[in-house]
Amino acid sequence: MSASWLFIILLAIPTAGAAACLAARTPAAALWTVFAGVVLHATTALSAARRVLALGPMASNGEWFLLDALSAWHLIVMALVFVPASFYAITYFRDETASGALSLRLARRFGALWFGALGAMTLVLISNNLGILWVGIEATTLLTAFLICLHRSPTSLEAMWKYLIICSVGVAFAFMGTLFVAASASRTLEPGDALLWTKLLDVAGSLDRVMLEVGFIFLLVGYGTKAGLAPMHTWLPDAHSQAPAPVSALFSGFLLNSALYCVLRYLPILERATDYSGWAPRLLVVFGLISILISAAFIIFQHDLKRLLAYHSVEHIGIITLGFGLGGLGVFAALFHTLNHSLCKTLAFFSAGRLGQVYGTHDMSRISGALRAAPLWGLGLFASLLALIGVAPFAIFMSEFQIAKAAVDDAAYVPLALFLLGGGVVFIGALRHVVLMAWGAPPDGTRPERACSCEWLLVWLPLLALLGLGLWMPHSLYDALSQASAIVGGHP
Amino acid sequence: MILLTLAGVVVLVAGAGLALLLDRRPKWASFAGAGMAMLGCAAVFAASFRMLIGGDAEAIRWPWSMPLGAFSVALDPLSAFFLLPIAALTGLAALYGAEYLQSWTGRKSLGMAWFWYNLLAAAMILAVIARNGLLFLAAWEMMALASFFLVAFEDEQERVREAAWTYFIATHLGTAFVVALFALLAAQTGTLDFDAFGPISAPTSGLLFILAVIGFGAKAGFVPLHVWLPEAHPAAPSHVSAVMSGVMIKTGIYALLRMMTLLGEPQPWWGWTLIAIGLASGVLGALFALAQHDLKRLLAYCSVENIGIIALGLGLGVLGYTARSPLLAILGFGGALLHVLNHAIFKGLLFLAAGAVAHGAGTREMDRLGGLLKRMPWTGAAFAVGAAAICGLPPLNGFVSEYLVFFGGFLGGVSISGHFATAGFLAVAALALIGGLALAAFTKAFGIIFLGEARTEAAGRAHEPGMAMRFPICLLAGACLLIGFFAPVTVLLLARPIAAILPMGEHAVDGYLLAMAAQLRWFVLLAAVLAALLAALALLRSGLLAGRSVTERGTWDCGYARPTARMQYTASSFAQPLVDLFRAVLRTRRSLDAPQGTLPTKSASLSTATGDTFTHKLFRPAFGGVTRLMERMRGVQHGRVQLYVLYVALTLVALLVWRLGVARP
Amino acid sequence: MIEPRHAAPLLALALAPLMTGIINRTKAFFAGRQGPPLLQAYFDLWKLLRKGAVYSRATTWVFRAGPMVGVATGAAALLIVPLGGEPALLAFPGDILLLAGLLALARFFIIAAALDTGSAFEGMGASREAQFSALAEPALLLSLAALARLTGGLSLSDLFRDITPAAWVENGPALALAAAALVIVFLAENARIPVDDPNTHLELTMIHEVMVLDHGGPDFAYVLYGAALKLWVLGALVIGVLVPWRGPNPWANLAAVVAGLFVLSVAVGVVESCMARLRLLRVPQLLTVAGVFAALAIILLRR
Amino acid sequence: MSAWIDGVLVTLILTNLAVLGSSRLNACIRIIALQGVVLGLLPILVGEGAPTIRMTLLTAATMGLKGAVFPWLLLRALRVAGIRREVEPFIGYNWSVLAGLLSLAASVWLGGRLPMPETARSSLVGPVALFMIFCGLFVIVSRRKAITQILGYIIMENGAYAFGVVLLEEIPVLVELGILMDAFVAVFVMGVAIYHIQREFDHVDVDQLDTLKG
Repeated sequence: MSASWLFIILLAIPTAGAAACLAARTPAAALWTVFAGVVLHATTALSAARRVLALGPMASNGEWFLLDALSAWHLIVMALVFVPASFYAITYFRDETASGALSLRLARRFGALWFGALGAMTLVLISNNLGILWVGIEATTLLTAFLICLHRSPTSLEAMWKYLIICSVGVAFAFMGTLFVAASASRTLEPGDALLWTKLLDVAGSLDRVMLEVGFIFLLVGYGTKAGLAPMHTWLPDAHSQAPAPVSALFSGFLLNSALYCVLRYLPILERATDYSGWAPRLLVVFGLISILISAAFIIFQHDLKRLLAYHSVEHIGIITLGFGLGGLGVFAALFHTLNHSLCKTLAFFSAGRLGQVYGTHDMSRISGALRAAPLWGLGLFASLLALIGVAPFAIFMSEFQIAKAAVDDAAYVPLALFLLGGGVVFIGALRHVVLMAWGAPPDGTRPERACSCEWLLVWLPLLALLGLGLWMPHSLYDALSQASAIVGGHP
Repeated sequence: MILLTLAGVVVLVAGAGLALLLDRRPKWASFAGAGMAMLGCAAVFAASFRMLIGGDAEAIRWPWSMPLGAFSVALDPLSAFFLLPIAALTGLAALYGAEYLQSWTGRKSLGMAWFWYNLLAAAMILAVIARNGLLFLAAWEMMALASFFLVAFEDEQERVREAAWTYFIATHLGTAFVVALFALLAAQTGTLDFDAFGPISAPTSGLLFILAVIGFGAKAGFVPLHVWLPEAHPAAPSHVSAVMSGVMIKTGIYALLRMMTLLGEPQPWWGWTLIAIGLASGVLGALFALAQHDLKRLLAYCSVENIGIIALGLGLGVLGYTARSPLLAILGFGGALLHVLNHAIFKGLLFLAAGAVAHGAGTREMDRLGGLLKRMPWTGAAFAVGAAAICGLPPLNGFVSEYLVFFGGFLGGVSISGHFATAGFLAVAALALIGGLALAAFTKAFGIIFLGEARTEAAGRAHEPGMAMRFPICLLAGACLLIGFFAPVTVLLLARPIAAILPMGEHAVDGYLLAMAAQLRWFVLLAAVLAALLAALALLRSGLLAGRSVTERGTWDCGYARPTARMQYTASSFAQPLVDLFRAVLRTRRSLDAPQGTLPTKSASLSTATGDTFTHKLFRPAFGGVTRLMERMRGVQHGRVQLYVLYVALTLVALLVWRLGVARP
Repeated sequence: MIEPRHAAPLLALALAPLMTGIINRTKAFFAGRQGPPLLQAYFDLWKLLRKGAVYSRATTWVFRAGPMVGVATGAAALLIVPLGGEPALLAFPGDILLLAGLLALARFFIIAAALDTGSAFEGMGASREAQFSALAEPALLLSLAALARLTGGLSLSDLFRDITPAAWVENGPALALAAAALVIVFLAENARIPVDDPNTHLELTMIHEVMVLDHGGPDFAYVLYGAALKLWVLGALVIGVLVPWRGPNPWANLAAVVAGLFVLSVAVGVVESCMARLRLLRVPQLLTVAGVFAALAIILLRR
Repeated sequence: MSAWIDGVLVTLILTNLAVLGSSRLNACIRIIALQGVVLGLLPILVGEGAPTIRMTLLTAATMGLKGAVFPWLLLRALRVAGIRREVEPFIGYNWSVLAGLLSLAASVWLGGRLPMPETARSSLVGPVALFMIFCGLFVIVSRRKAITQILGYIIMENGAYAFGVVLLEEIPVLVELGILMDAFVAVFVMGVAIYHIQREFDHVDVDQLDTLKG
């Protein structure tokens, strides 16, 4: 299979899937179509990623599309988020389809938009053209906006509007930044090539530095808005808390990462152009730390479960950004952390969603005794939150330790101290919430939860994966991470 | 030997898994969990004992596919010395727990409890034998996680949830410092293997020492990082409290010692830091212990006190080392090490006995107990032995280790000049005060709980626990006596661990310890004299009383017609004079409901409670300040989308102005 | 050949109760009474040993063990405490700490025995005993540490051997301070005025006497004898400092110390006749003063 | 040609100031439509020599979308949702214009420090693009209604577009069309969202959408 065909298939599956969803006869059929399509897409993506990691990057004719280790790694993470989330959507919406709350129209819309998001994110990951990259990100914003208010309510509309406006503004900045980067190459590259990442990277040394740096500022603020970096994160808790749980899981699990991926693409160009002066990484460190600290403040006082998880996303995106900014081992750790966080956060949102159904609320003061009321999902929430706040031996602890190590390697003691401080505050706040939710006795009149056997897989597979990765890193994974981090590092 | 130790760890982990699998059948889960725990601990005990009496240090290094990680473990005398109490107490407590947890059958998941218990045991052992920073951290955190869940065993009680929360926060914040410590070490040496850590130059090594003291001190319970101890230990089931208080906190001491051996040349101020910590922990721990009404809280504070004694020993050892006085160094480190072992024994004993009391009488409130010695003769006698031992009374084991530290202080004060002498005298004064206060605290605990008459009906109906609970208690009491009487032999066991800490040959250390053993032989002699005198006096007394009238009456009580059990001195009244004397530190709260009128109709009451001053005056305000700051920050997310966009815009403009306006190349 | 160090413990066992007698005679003299005979303490012991016993139903073996431990520890302490410059029967480095340990052991059991009766009075006495001894212990050890620092001795016998008139000349102030601390500890530990009043049994202000209210018969005899031994042991420490007579003849030295102990008893009697007992709240301050004296002695010796 | 380009850029500045100063939504929409038409001229002006097919295509697409479709969509939304015609700013019109002038000064200062590539047809384009972005942001931040936020977004988008067209000679037409398409979808989606908001809340005052906080 040639590279071009592969890219076409990767984009065609979501398109076809969306069309199939729109034609579905029952809500359940739409949901199953989603699942089938996503599995198909994931298989393709994973096999492509394997090939890339084994044999090196693939590019389409004209180099508009490119699949290298970095995008392959993100493809893997994306597959690991989309497949369980699609399956979870079936179980999550089961009651609603039964009661008719999820009408056929809504189910079709959900399926089509879900596929749309999949397609747009795939587009982001495989494009070598920075313009297309931008188009993909803008498309994710527009496609996912209506997923937030699948069930129309005043609050979900509010969240959707905020998401739409803030992210559109951000993405407009990113567009401006893309143009600046292209302009910085106007002296060295053919105009037609000025947006091709591979070409830009090749001539990075001769790019106009000021234009490039100004462009990066626009890009960082722009894509950072979408990625949920503080102080541009304000849309994030609203959107995450109002969206249906599968959508929240998707947002937190990969939407943010796909935006951060865009920033990553520019990082090696910047580093090469500035003689590895660390100018761009330093900005990343600053934004990472601000995100960690601000989210910590909001985690302590949170009273809504899904908003709590949303702020955790801000925190972890901050940690990942910090890792990228620190360079060296930090990049490796940040990429590892991306996987860990996505696995963990999807599980957390799955559990939060189902617990929300059990308790009829996401207000944490009214959730207690989750381990008794809904053993499976209580366990899922408890374990995933513990993992999220960095309890060993879950993999997040390992990646965070590596980031701390990277900070010391970089002699970045102030960031290290702030990182540990923020982590400590988050730990205190989140542990309090989870202890109060998981233990104790459930309030009277709580509907006991019926977990089907397949749901066990949804909880246990990510947990075991996190546990396993915390104790043992397979060689292939190490290899993939090394390849991907070499690309971000930008050293030729 | 290392393979045997690892086999023990594997057995423990397997026991954990088995207990979880058998969760549906509580009996089997208990059997498998406790049985495997004992088996695993027995293996580790055998390995470490063999090591201490003369095995060769062994190491294994397997690759571990984790950046910077290696599965590197080793059993050297220092590790073995810490493994000894860990294995012994954990195994015995498992036996005890098998019976203790029975009453929760059906209400609680025993499989879960044993799962975490075995994991805790495995993690402690692994932490002590780990020779790679990452492996150590993993084991260290596993230990915290397992004990966190064990503390929360009775999670339906709010107090227990609070305690578990506090505990996990304290230990995790400690871990943050440990993470920083290892990250720095790795940056200095490029690896996380302990063997590869070279000597580190002065300013950095000082920073690392501080990080280690804070990070590991939080686990060990150094004042003021001890605040989790009095919360967590009472909340946990008693066999878990015994393990946590007896050995788990010692892993903090172990890690601190291990780090000190890796950091290179110690500085005198390290010793002073440890002495200051020891002073504060010892005296405050004893004082707070005295003021408690809850037996397990008292014991928890007492652990702080004993950790203080250990820290004093370590401090004297470091000072001895820097003053080039090998004897002082050996006395300091040796005393600290031996106290680690001894404290594990008697604190384990006391916590297990406290569990038996709670089990038999239904409460740990001292003022609701009394007269238990008549109903629980075995437990009571063992408790008396443990109490005497923990006060450092001859001829029990506590005296031996405290003696070494004490004598070190004396020696430092008498024969070394300069600030070392001051440290020695400080240690002497502190140990004397600690001893006096501990005596007050434990005569109170023993006297109020086991002596006199039952203060409540429940206490009057108390009963001895079954064999599985009684046996470990009595065995530990026996160990207290045994170590005391065989002190000259016991101190020789210290030679190899001390040689692992100090850069001296084993033979040199042995020489000094033989001298100490000779001194201790006098103690044994005197102890024998004491025993003989007691026997003679007892014989004399029974001979005198034979054939004379020996009658039993009510307590005379200065002629009161109808004394009742409630008129006895209570725990709080017993402690009142000392508590009042130190009220500036203790800040005991009284709530008095005074009798009204000449002929009071309503019953009056007075209650006192001593919280932790550090919790109330240091951590609460500090966290409160941070909290208020953060609360103010929350105003940022006010819901107005225009202003949200403004944040984005301002960020952009600020960066643009910075880049184009200020930082123009 | 019998040496003084062999005879000293036996002498102490025989003469210890005499000290109480001397104190009481002195007090009677000052009160203008004839007072009990000097040997009254022996008569009391003899009488008590021949009696039966009444025990409280609340008590256990702990109650019976208390007095025995008191006598046994006292007797054991005699083996390591030197009389004057003469070495004790057993002398080894660190016996200072063992002495403190033995005193603590006795205290533990006496307090426990008091609590065993369940009587509020005995509980009160026990509570006070625990408080005051906790404060007296640092003072005792610090003053001994000061003496050790002065003489360089690590055992009691070495230490007291070197307290000579020359040492007094050289380090008078330090020795005086240490001796003062020891005197205060001696008074406090033996329940003498100004800390405790041994003459009353039923006042709420009592410490020692109230702890033994329920003891009778041989047990009470043990209590009294144990107290006498303790008086002797601590008195020997005080006299060891205050009477630095180190002549060539060991028997003469021994005689000097015994004489010193009797003089000390007289002095105690004098103090008890001229002073009132301190208020209970003042006692901790007195003991703290003792500790401060000892610490000052150490500071003077550090230089 | 450079003078023409400068003329267009100045027109863009003036239209922005007009938006800031106008009190009627309809007027604002029309001004922005005018801005779109002027913007559409840029590709032709930038290209040297005879207009290529690509240029014509882009011009047509830009003018069609920004000059006709967007205004039509917005005006329709205004009508269907029954939105009142006043702009309802937080900051008064005069102050807004003043702020616009200040941000113009700031953009000139910042833009002047940008090293423009030789290919740029006008040195004014940097400052103008920045100014339009700031202006768009100002409209979003300082106006109450959801629909004005769309207007602000369009202004920003126009600024970026102008920048791209003038600065970069040749971006693949597919990419440009994709970008235009995205802008169109964005405006469309926002329009739909406004419709739903109006139906749910009976107003489109985003200032009152502040239930979600903390």
